[in-house]
Amino acid sequence: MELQVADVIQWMEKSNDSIQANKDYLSSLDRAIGDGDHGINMARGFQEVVSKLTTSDYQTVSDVLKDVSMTLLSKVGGASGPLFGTAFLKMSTTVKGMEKVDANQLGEAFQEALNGIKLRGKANKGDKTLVDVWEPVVEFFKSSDSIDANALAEVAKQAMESTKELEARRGRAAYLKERSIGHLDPGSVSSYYIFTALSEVLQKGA
Amino acid sequence: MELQVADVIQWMEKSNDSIQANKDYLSSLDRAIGDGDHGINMARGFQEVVSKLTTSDYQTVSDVLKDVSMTLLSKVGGASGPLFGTAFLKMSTTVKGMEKVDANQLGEAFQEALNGIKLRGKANKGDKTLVDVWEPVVEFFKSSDSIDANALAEVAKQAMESTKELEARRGRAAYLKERSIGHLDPGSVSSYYIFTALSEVLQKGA
Amino acid sequence: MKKIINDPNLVVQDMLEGFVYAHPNEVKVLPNTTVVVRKDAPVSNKVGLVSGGGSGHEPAHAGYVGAGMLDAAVAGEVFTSPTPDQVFEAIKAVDGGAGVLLIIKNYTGDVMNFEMAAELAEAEGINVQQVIVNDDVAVEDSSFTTGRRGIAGTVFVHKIAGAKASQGASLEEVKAVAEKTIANVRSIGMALTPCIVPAAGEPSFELNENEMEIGIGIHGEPGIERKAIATADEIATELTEKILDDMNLSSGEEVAVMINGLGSTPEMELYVVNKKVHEILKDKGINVYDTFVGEFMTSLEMAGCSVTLLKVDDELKELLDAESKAPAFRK
Amino acid sequence: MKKIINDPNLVVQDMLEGFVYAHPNEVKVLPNTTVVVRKDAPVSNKVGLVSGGGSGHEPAHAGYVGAGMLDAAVAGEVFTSPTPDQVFEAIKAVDGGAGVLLIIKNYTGDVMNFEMAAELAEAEGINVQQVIVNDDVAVEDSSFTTGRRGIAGTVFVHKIAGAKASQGASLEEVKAVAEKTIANVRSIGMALTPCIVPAAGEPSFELNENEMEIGIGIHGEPGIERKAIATADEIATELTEKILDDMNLSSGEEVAVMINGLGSTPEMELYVVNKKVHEILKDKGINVYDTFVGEFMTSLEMAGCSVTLLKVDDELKELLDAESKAPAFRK
Ligand SMILES: Nc1ncnc2c1ncn2[C@@H]1O[C@H](COP(=O)(O)OP(=O)(O)O)[C@@H](O)[C@H]1O
Ligand SMILES: Nc1ncnc2c1ncn2[C@@H]1O[C@H](COP(=O)(O)OP(=O)(O)O)[C@@H](O)[C@H]1O
Ligand SMILES: [Mg+2]
Ligand SMILES: [Mg+2]
Ligand SMILES: [Mg+2]
Ligand SMILES: [Mg+2]
Repeated sequence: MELQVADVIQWMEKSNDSIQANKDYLSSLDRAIGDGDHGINMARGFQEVVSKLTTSDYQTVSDVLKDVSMTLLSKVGGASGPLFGTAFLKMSTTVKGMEKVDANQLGEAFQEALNGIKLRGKANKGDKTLVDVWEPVVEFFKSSDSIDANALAEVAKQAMESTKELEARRGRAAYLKERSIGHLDPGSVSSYYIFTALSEVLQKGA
Repeated sequence: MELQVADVIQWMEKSNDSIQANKDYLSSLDRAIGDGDHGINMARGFQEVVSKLTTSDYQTVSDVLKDVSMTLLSKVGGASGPLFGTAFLKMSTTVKGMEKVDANQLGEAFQEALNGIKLRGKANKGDKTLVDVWEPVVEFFKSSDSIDANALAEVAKQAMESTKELEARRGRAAYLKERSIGHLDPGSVSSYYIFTALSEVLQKGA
Repeated sequence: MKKIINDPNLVVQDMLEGFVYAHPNEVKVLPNTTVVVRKDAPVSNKVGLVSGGGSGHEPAHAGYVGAGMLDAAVAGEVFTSPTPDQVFEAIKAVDGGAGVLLIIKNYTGDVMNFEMAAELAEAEGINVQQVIVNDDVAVEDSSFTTGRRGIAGTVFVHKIAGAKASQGASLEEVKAVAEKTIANVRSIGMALTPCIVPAAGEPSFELNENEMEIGIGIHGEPGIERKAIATADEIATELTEKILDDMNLSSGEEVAVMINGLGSTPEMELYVVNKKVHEILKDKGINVYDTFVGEFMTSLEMAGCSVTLLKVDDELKELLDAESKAPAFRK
Repeated sequence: MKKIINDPNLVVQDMLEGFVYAHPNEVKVLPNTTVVVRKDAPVSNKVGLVSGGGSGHEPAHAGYVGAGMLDAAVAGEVFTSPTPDQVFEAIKAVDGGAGVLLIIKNYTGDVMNFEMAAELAEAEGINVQQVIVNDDVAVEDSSFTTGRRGIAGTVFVHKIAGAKASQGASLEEVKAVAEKTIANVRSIGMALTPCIVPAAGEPSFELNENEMEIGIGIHGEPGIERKAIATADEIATELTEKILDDMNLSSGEEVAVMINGLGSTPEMELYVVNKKVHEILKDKGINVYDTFVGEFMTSLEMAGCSVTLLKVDDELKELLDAESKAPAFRK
């Protein structure tokens, strides 16, 4: 596999499509164990990301990722803004100057993104946060040199679904303690949309 | 007919019984075209009147009426407090020193009460206020020397019912203008209870 | 009915006790009354100012008791005018020898109860005058009826008369400036929801999810017109136009603006309304001297707001700016 | 959803414009931002104080901008932490050379966004320090989780740190007194109704007519315990006891009390709660130095209240009493 500038832009467009389509669903998940704004936040941010990307010219994947990061940082707010913003910033730095990235490089970028998320949010796997989706995805990338797009989507899906049974220890849901069990983590669901979008782009490219 | 101290006390007790029983009804009438407190106000006041009368000793009808007045003035509040308070104060002054009153004297007392109400509230007949009950009652007393208890109740009832079709020009209901038509005037209904109670006392005495 | 109360019949008493606990250096309650007075009342040779009315309009009226505003506020039962004996106690407590001015909102009950108290006070030789605030343009101004109501504009009357009295003005002077304020102040309100009197336990009226009521009073009475809910800009425009229609304000003149929340409208929304009101005034060349946004004269937990405009000249501006130590109106 | 707004997506912008219209001599909005700053910012050689958070908590945070309190407040979308770029603009605007203190409420989003802004500012050579307010005893204080939330007690931190900064104290001194305040302030809230985020249009949770929620946050999140609605005295007792359990206050010590309305609870009810809180404290021999009753840190139109106790010593008392010109906290 290989991702070029256009692919990354397409990835973000597809991510945005899912997020817009599921905006109310994401907010309703957040209403159950948070403050109900996750869909609003993500939809606002990704809409801006797509506007930005489709009206700019890019030579490198890293520049695309940098604009994604900056836009998310300045438009999303809440907990998810700095987390997704940091993730894409770290990815951008990891692939700095590259016009295209392969599976290994993308895997490394995801690893750095995950490190950034964990540093920023102080969450670990099992805390019922988007770390619970990003960490399995990073491990999946590490496990093989060639990435199967369907398998990626499946890994993200299972990881997302696994958050349902967890008790939250970070973020707003943590205030609910055991009452948080039985609900999906909203940030994990939006992360799942992002990885599903990636899988679709990879599938097409394959 | 003749009213003695005990009769007047009984009159107030019977008035109170009707008002307590119809407290919510009076408030609901006031909710429709006023601020919904008429039942609460009258119930609070007449409860106190009865407590006061049943724990005091009286030689004269005028002293009973004076305590009724003072209690209503200090316990009812709103528009009805000063109006009923003034009414009973004027009655007390009119029959000053008397141990019993006959139909004529009572009629004169009611006439003075009505004058007091009109002076205090600046309302005239037809303004959809308690004047619309007190004025017909006064006229009924003037019309004959011997009072028929049933006829008194009937006069008060018709007068009370006549307020339904009127447009309010005084009191809170006046803000509603033509929207006040079709609703009974709360103060007229409580006045009606007071005259019905009197009619019952007269009936027994007869 | 969801309320944080104890016995609904004791809510006024509980509130007043809690009020004095909160402001023990500024106010006291006269024993066995519902009268809140300045702690240092009577202030000798200062005109005493007494206002009040039913409870449920907090911070009105007790919140306006303090140096620079009222000397006493008389609290009635919820939405029920206080009785003459209570008002009389207030008058006696604040008379420092220069007479007492009663600031009455134009409701039949308030007017009658305060007038009877004034008669009692005069009988005891106290010099009492009164002014009647009737700022609500929703109601027709007619002597054949009860006339206009007094609503949030009353707070400006408290402030301005209070400042005048603090300067040592005579009863006639204080009354004159209060009447000037009344002549120059206009308000109108609107509501999205009714409110519930604790002792009644039922909403004062019903409004559908898509309805609002224009020209609402502050006692949960229905307004003068029910219509489909509109945007903040449309609401602000309607209220402001209704006031301006009645006011004869010309370009270049100055006003003070009050955007008053009726109880449960978030401050956020009041500021959204304030934006449009300012834009309208700017468009018309009317200058805003000062703006007050918040809850000043509420109607329990009613959702909605009122807009008040006070046309100011140099005298009113100076008195509006003067120091006030009242808990709910610090200047 | 019944609200007096225009486009729900523009409500924060509309509000901020309305806010500046109301307080044009005290504050301004930095162009193209949602940052409200003191009109005279930066004040040279004074430590700059920046706070903020999601909108919907009005008068927090913009209402606390003014001489004696905050230098800037950063407004996010409703209930959503503001972004780092906005906070960074605020920091730059208020840095008068003596450094900047960020007063952050302990929410993951607020902490992360403010921290990123601090990193940006430090990269530009601005000396930035931060304190994190976590007064809500409803939430367990644990480093394994997000920890306690910051709620109404934050206003005391604004006031006290603001007064210290006004005295010309250094960044370290201002930070130290802010941390002392945080160490001595505890709060807890309860709600009778949920609230509705304008852009969402749906209530954050459902409560039956006979239910209340204890330990509620200020973002419409459910609380820690749902139970049958109780009397004001019972509610006040439960909240106060929960705070005292966590505070180790002994007889003879002094506190400041804040009874904070969450949005649609009438002031009447807040004073009823205040009465009981004072009675409990009196019973325990704890002296009340000052009391604040009103809306300080709201949650849109949520019905409910929070109780805050701040243990005060001579230093905190002096700073609490110091002058403040912030529109929502005049002293
Ligand atoms: N400390 C954290 N580390 C990692 N992810 C977190 C953390 N806190 C919250 N999140 C993620 O953020 C999501 C909530 O985002 P959002 O609702 O947009 O922000 P907020 O919680 O500020 O309202 C959660 O579902 C969770 O996945
Ligand atoms: N000016 C007036 N003259 C005579 N009666 C009046 C006047 N104003 C009001 N009323 C009477 O008072 C009644 C309302 O009393 P109540 O509800 O107790 O007081 P309020 O109107 O102050 O709430 C009305 O139904 C009417 O009969
Ligand atoms: Mg959220
Ligand atoms: Mg009434
Ligand atoms: Mg009434
Ligand atoms: Mg949020």
